[in-house]
Parts: sequence; structure tokens; C-alpha cells
Amino acid sequence: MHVTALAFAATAGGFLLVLAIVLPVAGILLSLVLGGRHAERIALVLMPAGVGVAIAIAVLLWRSGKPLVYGLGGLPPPLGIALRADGFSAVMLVTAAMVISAAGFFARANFGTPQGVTEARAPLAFWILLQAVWAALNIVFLGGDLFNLYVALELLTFAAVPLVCLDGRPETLAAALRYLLFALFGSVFYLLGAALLYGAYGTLDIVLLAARIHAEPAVWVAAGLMTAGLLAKTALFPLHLWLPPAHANAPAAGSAVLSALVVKASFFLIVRLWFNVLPTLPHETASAILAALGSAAILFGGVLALRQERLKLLIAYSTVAQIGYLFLMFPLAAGAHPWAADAWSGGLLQTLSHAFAKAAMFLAAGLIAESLGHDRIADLRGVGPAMPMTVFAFGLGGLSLMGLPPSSGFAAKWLLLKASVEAGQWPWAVVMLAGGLLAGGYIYRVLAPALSSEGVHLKAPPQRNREGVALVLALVAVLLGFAPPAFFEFLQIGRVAPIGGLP
Amino acid sequence: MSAPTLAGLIGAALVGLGLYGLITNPQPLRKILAFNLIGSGVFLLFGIIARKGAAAGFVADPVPQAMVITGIVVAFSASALAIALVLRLFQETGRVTLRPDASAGPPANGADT
Amino acid sequence: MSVLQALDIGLAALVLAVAVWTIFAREAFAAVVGYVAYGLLLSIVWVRLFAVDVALTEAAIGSGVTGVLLIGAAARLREAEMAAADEQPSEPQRFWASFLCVLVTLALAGVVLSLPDPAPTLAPEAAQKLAGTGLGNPITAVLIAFRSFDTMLEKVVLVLAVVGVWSLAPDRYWGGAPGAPRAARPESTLAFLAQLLPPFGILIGIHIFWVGADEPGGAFQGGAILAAMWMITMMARLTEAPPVSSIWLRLALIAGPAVFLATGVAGVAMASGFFAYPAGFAKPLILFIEAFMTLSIAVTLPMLVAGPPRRLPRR
Amino acid sequence: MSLVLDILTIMAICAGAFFFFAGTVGLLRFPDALSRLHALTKADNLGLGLVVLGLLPRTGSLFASLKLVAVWALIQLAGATAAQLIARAARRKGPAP
Repeated sequence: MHVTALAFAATAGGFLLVLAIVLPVAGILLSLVLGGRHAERIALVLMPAGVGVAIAIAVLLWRSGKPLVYGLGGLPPPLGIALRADGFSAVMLVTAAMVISAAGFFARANFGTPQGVTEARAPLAFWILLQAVWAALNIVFLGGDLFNLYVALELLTFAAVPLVCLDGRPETLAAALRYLLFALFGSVFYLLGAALLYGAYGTLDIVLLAARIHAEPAVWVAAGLMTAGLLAKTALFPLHLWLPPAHANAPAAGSAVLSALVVKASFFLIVRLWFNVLPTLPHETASAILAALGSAAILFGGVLALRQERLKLLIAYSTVAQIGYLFLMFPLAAGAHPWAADAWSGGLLQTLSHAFAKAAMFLAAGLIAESLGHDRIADLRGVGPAMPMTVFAFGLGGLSLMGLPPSSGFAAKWLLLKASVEAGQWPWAVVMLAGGLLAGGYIYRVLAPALSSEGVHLKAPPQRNREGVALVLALVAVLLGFAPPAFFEFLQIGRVAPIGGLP
Repeated sequence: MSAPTLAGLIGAALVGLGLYGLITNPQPLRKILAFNLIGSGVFLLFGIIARKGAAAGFVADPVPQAMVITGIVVAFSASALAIALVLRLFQETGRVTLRPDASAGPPANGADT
Repeated sequence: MSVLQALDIGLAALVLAVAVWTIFAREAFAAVVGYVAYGLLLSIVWVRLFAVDVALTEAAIGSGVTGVLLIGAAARLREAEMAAADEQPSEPQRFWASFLCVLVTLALAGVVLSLPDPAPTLAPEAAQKLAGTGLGNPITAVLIAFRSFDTMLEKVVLVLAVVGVWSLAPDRYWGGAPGAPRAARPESTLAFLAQLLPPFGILIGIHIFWVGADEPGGAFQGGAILAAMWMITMMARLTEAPPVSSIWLRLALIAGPAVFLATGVAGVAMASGFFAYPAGFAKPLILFIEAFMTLSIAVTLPMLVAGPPRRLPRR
Repeated sequence: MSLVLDILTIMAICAGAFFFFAGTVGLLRFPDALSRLHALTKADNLGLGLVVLGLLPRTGSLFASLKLVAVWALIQLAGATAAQLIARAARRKGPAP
């Protein structure tokens, strides 16, 4: 079949894809054996290298204009496994590398091995788990085989769950257990769907499946099961119960990585499933359901965020709401309509902007909780003048969530808004505006007392460089809004033109 | 009623049964048990697909069988992590329940790192 | 209706009956005992599906080691059961859950029956490439040669599960050892079994690992048997788990994935790419990797069962 | 000669099945744990021994027969130890289990 030959010519830069995976995995193994302070040093050395590899992949992809492919074991699929990098995965690789590096540099103060101790539990576990989250994310973004993606999802779950209960308090253990049960339910149903697809078509490679799939009951049941499983892991509205306690209880750097990246991995697979594996399937009903759930998430998450008294829980519920925006892309970006490209770029940009903005907000909230000793919103009076950089970073992140002009959040929501108006599906537009208002509401609820001029007693003034990390992330969230049109063409690389068209 | 078809029906029944146990049983230990049941049902599904894919001199298609072996080991490590969490939760609180108590967030006074 | 079909139907009914018991038994301990029996029955179903490797893995890891884990947990959680009694789901919740599950089961059964009977298969490709690996057992070839990335990742998942379980320990116990200490005078009949069985078990485990290249068996099954032998000596308090900070334990834990990754990366230089094996050297390299994988599994499974460290580190 | 072996096999396996059946009935009917254990261990070990005996002539090679006997010996060992441990637990827990 011409598709096989075309799609699997191992491109030149293929080995970069392998490097992006080998670095963090080797880091995990070395950190466990060397242990103690070495774990932290290994992580802090590998992270900038990882950012470099991710950027190199993006540049190579930009120059070649076609997805990078690398067949593992010298075997092309269907027998072997292929790694594929297209526009969406390259952008997510760079985002993951940057956010994890920022979280790593932020967490040096919390998870440094104390003096006089060769090795302590929390630091060693944190640095190994951080590299494991990063390895799993890279594999999810590059994987080309559905079973390989299942193992990567499990690796991600085993890295993220212990992060939630790293400080061992009872409520964090309950939150981690609920998160683990939801995640296991999700991955076993994903595997069930993959089994049905293998039973029907004899391969699990994404490109080969896309060529062979046609609408039949087995494919509908498989798609339904896989989507349900991945929705449980993405914490979309009806299945979001585990997210707020889990993300609010994790340490600051941990919750930044969890909210910004871990939740996006399963969303990435839903996009991979509906846009790369099942493009030939009529998707109207499925996309409408996903978008309806997304809208419910926006409204429900926003209202609940308004009613929280703790800062970290407010941000966690805001994650539930912002995830809803991502699913509005499904009814708009599918199909060969003129607005589909805008909706696709809007959805992807929302993923990126939420990653950077939410990471900045969680790091800022961590700094506030450390300095004040608590994170009750009611008692945040006067924290603004006391910690200007932190609250400014929090505000910039909030800007992106609300979708106000200078931020990338605005650009993403504007693209989705424009696409929904052109498509005539105005309910999504109304929901987005309502979501923006709700976001404005809960950001104002935090900033109003924070910026009041009363003096506040800080237990420990925050370190300058840690505030800088949060600020850099928030600035990136804003700068992405000024991305040139070439950036949006880059996002289109590897996007399967729907209804039977292949790249 | 060949063996693969029968095993397929068992697999489907096990998934349904395990899902029921996962949803209704409040105890985390029973939920882990139900999760293992769903897992074995899914692996049975891979098993019958492998058996029906017998060709080229093999009694069954080796690829799904290899996936099942990997799956069993991953499911075991998932159960191990879940059991360790349940036991630690029991050690800390004396109770084993998933119901979030009042302050689901970090405590009001403890500094949260 | 040949005798074999009668056996299949009987087996299927038995498996379903034990599964129903596992879900609906009142007491958790009874459910777990049912689960162990269910696992062994499932191994027979796997033999009937001509998947002997999977039957070995299911018996050793699926019901054996998981059974030890669950029984240990159920025994310790007995008194917590009364507290959870009041949280039974209400009637309407129960009805909707059973409605959803029946729907899933029927949809799944219908789709499974409609799958093409001579299913599309990768057996021909596997057979064609099998000669290149010099192996006789196609499943080991798929695991270690064709889809080696999955297997290496799954080994990293095991290492990560150990790190996750260890990270649940209280801070003061870090550096100490998990599990019970060694008893001064172990004298129970379990000690007798733990002295008599391991020599045979180790022999059988290594045989199963070695024969895995050409016959059903391999690193997972052999490693699981070796792990069982170490666990039985630990349960009989003849030996104790090494402290979490011991370098040898950590080296053994990462031996499997590390050697697998190193050989994979070396494949880029020596062979045609990542995880590719040089033409003539596939079998010795594969057995070399499998040996370290067996060592890693034989150490990782007991550490997962022993749980987080529970004793103060010895200064 | 093979006819005699076949008859031997059928006889042995039927006897074995009968002992298994007897053991199960004992498990269900006997009042307390210790007597149930007694019924189970005796009947099942004997039943298994007979079944293995019945299968010995039908295995192809000597190695396979040795494997069968090894299986029987290992189950004897495991069964005896388990019975001991359950009996000790039952006795420690109190007279009426």
C-alpha cells in the first residue's frame, strides 16, 4: 500500500525523537541508583538538555514540513512500533520541557536534600517522579502505536499519583487513592477499546489504522470506550471529582505539572484518536457530546471555583473549567470547512496557554501559601504589596484564563469564537463568553483582597528567583498571544485532512 | 460454541461484572479487586483475538499474547501501588474511605510546601 | 458436543461463578480468596486458548503474587470493614450502575461475536521475522525483539511502582527495611516449607527463563517464580528485606531496564537503529537482556509486596 | 497390553474423581474447620495421587511422567503446610470457628 511506504520512511531527524525519550528514562534509572543529592543534580542537568532536544525537534519539523517518523527496532509497523512527531506533538514537547524545567528550578528550595542527611524520602521521590512524568509525557506525545500509548499512560499515572500524596497527610492519601482509581478505570477502558480495534483491523499503529478504519459497530464501541476512558483521565465534567483534591493537595511544583501537563496528555490522545485514527468516521454526534460536556465543565467548574475558600482549590476548579474549553474544538475543527483550521489552532493554543498560565498560577499560589502559612482567600488581604512579583505573575496567568486581549488565552478563545460564529454553532460562543465572565469573577475574588493596601505579616519572604520562575511562565503565556501566523501553520503540520484525506 | 467464542462471552461478562463492582462497592480494596477483574476480562478479549488470528503455523497470533503479558505485569504493579496507598491510608486514619472529609484542601494553618 | 466443549462450558460457568462471588461476597477476605481461585481457573482458560506463556504469567503474577498482596491487605483491613458498612450505595444508584454494566456487557458481547473469525493477524509477519532473531518462541521474539520498546517501558513502570510504594513511607523510616524482621528461631511449618521449596523453585525458575527462548516461558514467568521463592522465605521470617538505601537492591531493581536501554541505544551504532539487534547476534543479546530482566523481576515483585519501609534505618 | 493400561487409567481416574467428590462433600457437611480440613487434605491428596497414577501411562516420554510426579509431590508439600497453618489459626481463634 502506498500509504505504508510513504508514511514510514524514517526521516533524518528520527533519532532526536529517540533522544527525547532516552534522556528522561536514563535519568530515572540513574537517579534511583545514585540517589541522594545526585537525583536532583541529574534532573537539573537533563532538563535544559531536554528543552534543547524539544526545540531541535520543532525546528527540524518546521524545516521539513512533514511529520518526523522513526521505526523502532528497525521494523516498520504493523509489527514494530513507530515514533511520530507532528506539529501538535512538537509544540507539546517544547511546552512540557519548559514547564517541567520551571517546576524543577522552582522546587529546588522545597525538595533539596537537607544537610547532614545522605538521602531523604521526599526529595529523592520528587526528582525521580518529576523525570518520570516528563518521560511519560514525551512518549505520549511521540507514540505512534495505541498499545505503546497505553503503557505510556500507565507510566504517567504511576508518576503522577505519588506526587499528589508526597507529604503524606491523610487527605492527600485519600485524594491520591481516588485519583489512582479513576486513572486505572480510564486506562483499562482505553485498553479495551484498543483490543477491539486490533480484533477488527489487525494493527494498532495510528497511520495504518486510519487507512483501514470504516464506520462499523466494533469501531463505534471501541471509540466510545477509549474516549470514556480518556475522559476519566482528563477529568472532563462528569468524571472530574478526583481532580480538585488531587491537584490542590500536591506540593506547589507538583500541582503545577499535574494541572498544566498531566491532564493534557489524555486530552492529546483524544485528539489523536478522533483526528488521526478515526478521521473517516462521521463525527457530528460524538463531537457534539464532547462539546456539550465541555460547556458543562466550563460553567460547572467556573461556578464551583467562585465558591472555594482556599486558593489552591480555586485554581484546581479553574483547571476543570479551562479543560472544558479544549473540548469545544471537536465540533468546529473536524470536517473540511474553512473555519476548521482556525478551530484547530484555537484548541491547540488554548492547551498551550492554559499549560503556561496554570503552571504560573500554581507556583504563585505555592509561594503565597509558604509565605503566609495558609492559603485562605479571605485572609489574603495586602499580600499584593508584600509580594508584588508573585501576585503580578498570578494576575498575568488570570489574564490568560479570562481571555483578555494581550494574552494567548485571548488569542485561543478568539480563534474558537470566530470559528463557532462562522460555523453558525453559536451555543459554544455563548458558553465561552460566560466562561470568561466566571473566570473574571474568581480571579477578581483573589486579586481584590490581595491588592488592598493593608500591611500583612509574612512568615518568610519569598526568594526572588522562585518568584522569577512563576513570572517567566506567566510572561510566556502572554507572549504566545503575539505568535506570528507562521506559528499557526506549524500547528497544522501532520493534521489529517478529514474525510479520507491523508497527509 | 468454540472455545474462543465462549471466552469472548466470559470476557464481556467479566468487564461488566468488574465495572459494577468498581462503581457500587464503597471499599477501596473491593474496587481494586473489581479493577483486576475488568483487566482480566480485557486480556481474555486479547486472548480470543489472538486465537482467532492463528496463521503461518502458529496456534495463535503472538502479538496480542505479548501485549497481555505486558498488561498483566502493569496491572499487578497498579494493584501493588493501590494496595500500598490503601494500607497507608488505613494506618494514618484508622478508616478506609474515599469520602472526602470537610477540608479537602491543605489544612488552614499548616504551611503548604 | 465433544468432551472438550463440555469442559469449556463447565470451565466458563465456574469462572463466572467465582467472579460473581468475588464481587458480591460480603466479607473482603472471602472475596480475595475467591479472586485467587478465579486467577487459577483463568490460567486453565488461557491454556484452552492455546496461550501457554500467558497461562504461566497469569498463574504466577496475575493470581499468585497479586493474591499474596490482596490477602495480606484483606487480613490487615478486616476491622476497617465495619466503618465502611454505612456507605453502601442507594437503591437508585445501584439500579443505574447495573443498567450501565448490562449495557456495556451486551454491547461488548455483541461486538466481540461480530469480530471477523479468521481475525486479521500479524502472525505471518512475525513468522517471517522470527528467523532473524534466532528464537523459537514467537511471544518472546515479540516481547524482546519486535515490540521491545513496550517491554522496556513496562520494566520502567515496575521500577516506578517501587519508587511510588517506597515514597509512601513516613520520613523517619526512610533508609530502613520494608517487611518483617528476620525471626530469631523461625520454627513453624512455613519455615520447613521455606527451607525445602526454594532450591527446587530456583531451579525451575531459571529453567523456565532459559527455555523461554524456544518454548513457552521467559523472563516474566521465570522471574515471578524466583520472586515467589524469595517471598516465601521472607514470609517464613527466614530472611528479611534489604534496607531501601542498599545499593545492591537498587542496582538489581534497575538492572533489567538499564541493560535493555543500553543495548537499545547500542543498537543505533551496531545495528540499523534504536532497539535493533546486529544480524547474527540477536539470540545471545536477547538472552543477555532477559537474564537481567529476570533478576529485576525477581527483586521488584517482592519489594512491591513487602511495601514501604517500616523499620528505622540502622546507623 | 495397551487395553490393560487403558482400563487401569480409567479405573484410577474414576477412583480419583470419587475421592475428590468425597472430599468436597466432607468440606460441605462437616461441622467445624478442623474436621473439614481433615476431609479435604486426605481425600484430595489421595484423589490427586490416583489421577496422576492414571495419567502416567498416557504421557509420551519419561520426562513428562517425572514432571507429573513432581507436580503431585509439590502439591502434597504445599497442601500439608497450608493445612497445618489453617489448623493452627483455627485452633488459636477459638473452639467454634
